[in-house]
Amino acid sequence: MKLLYFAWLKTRTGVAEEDVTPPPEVATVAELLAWLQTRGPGYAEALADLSALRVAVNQEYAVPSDPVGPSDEVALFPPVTGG
Amino acid sequence: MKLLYFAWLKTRTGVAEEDVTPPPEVATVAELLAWLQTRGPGYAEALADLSALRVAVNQEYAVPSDPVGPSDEVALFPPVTGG
Amino acid sequence: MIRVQREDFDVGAEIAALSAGNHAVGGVAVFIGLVRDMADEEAIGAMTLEHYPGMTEAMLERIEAEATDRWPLKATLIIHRFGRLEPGERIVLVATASAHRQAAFEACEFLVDWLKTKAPFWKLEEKSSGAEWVTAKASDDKAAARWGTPDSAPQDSTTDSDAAE
Amino acid sequence: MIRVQREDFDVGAEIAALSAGNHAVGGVAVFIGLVRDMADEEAIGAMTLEHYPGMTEAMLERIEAEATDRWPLKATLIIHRFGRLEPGERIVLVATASAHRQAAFEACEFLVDWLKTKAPFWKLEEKSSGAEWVTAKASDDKAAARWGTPDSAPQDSTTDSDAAE
Repeated sequence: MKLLYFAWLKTRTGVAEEDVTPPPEVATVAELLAWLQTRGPGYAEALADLSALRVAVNQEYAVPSDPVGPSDEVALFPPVTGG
Repeated sequence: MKLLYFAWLKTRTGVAEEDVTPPPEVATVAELLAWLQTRGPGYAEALADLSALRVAVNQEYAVPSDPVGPSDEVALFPPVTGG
Repeated sequence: MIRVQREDFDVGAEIAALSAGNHAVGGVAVFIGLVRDMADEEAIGAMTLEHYPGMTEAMLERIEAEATDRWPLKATLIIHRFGRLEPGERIVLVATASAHRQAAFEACEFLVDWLKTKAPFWKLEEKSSGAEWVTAKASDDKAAARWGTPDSAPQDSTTDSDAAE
Repeated sequence: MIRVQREDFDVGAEIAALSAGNHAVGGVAVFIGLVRDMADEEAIGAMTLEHYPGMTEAMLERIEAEATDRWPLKATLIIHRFGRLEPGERIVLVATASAHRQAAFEACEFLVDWLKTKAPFWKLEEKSSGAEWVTAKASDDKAAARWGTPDSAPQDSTTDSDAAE
């Protein structure tokens, strides 16, 4: 699974992009985020407040119950501030 | 008194601009319009429907009861259609 | 700033000048009115815009001052052309600059609505059936009315049709 | 049409191209967003716009398609820049062309509102206190909400402040 981090998610995790293989029981966005929080202090801090987080799966906004799988591109970022 | 006519008011009266000396009892916009209607068939036709007419006195929109005098510039035109 | 002129204008340069050197401007809203080739389902060859020199400038300045009173604007611009114009040609440019987009958008719409109902311009359209003065539209009066009453005596609602703009 | 690019754009040429050859266009509404030199009463030296290549273009195209569904538009254009920008520089251009001004204005405001809440851009501001990511504004969510729900899952209202735009 390909993960992308933007804005302060990138700063706090220290990662812009990575390929990960979550355990097989990770099947939804919510489960993926819970697993990511366990990957170290940078991740725990970056993912501490899930309400400040937006997730896109394959470049579409996703909700916690949406499925994720090994071939997906999952992006994590704060609420957008363009325009 | 200087009179100006615009758009179809000009076409129907056949006049763009003229200097007139209305009788002394003409003291308001309404009285001026009533007097103008008597000045010939072109005027009678152009001024037949006063609801389709706008009047400006000294370049300010005016209402029928507004005063007019010999030194005023009075313009007659249809509702505006710019923009 | 307001300008009434026969010649065309440079949209990019005018918009750039509006916020040039003023870095408090966060948003510029612009409206550009163009001559259409159709009116009430009849083809238009061209149109001639007549206006009332002197009163036109005075009214545009008053409209601009009213917008500046109502919204926190950094700059405004109205350019309105007169004379003969063909389909596709620019008629009017209205632009407003503000720190925030909402003020810029609202003021721009306000200016266009008031300009259409208060500035002394008249359009003569060239149709195959002959030249015809455009009649004022009830929809324009309605659009202007949503902004409330001006302090100056306004044009009001005795208009003919609710057809196209 | 949508474009996501680092370089600046030519406002006059872009607006002219929007209605070029289409004489059914009677009005063009435009919004230009600029970098301000202040945010929350602190001076801004510059800002850097980050975005999500691929998703940005997809979202802008979807937003544009939604506007075209909702209003009778002849043409639309969104250009959004990324990278480092200084105060006074252009960030975004949104333009809509229609036969009538109301559709053009409404669609333009809609596009800006949706773009601000759905397109994946993030602003990093350079302040004297250090670089700071801009937080999303409740006022932007509110502005976007007035247009109703999109068919795609939207970003929603968990935002931090209702400060300046």
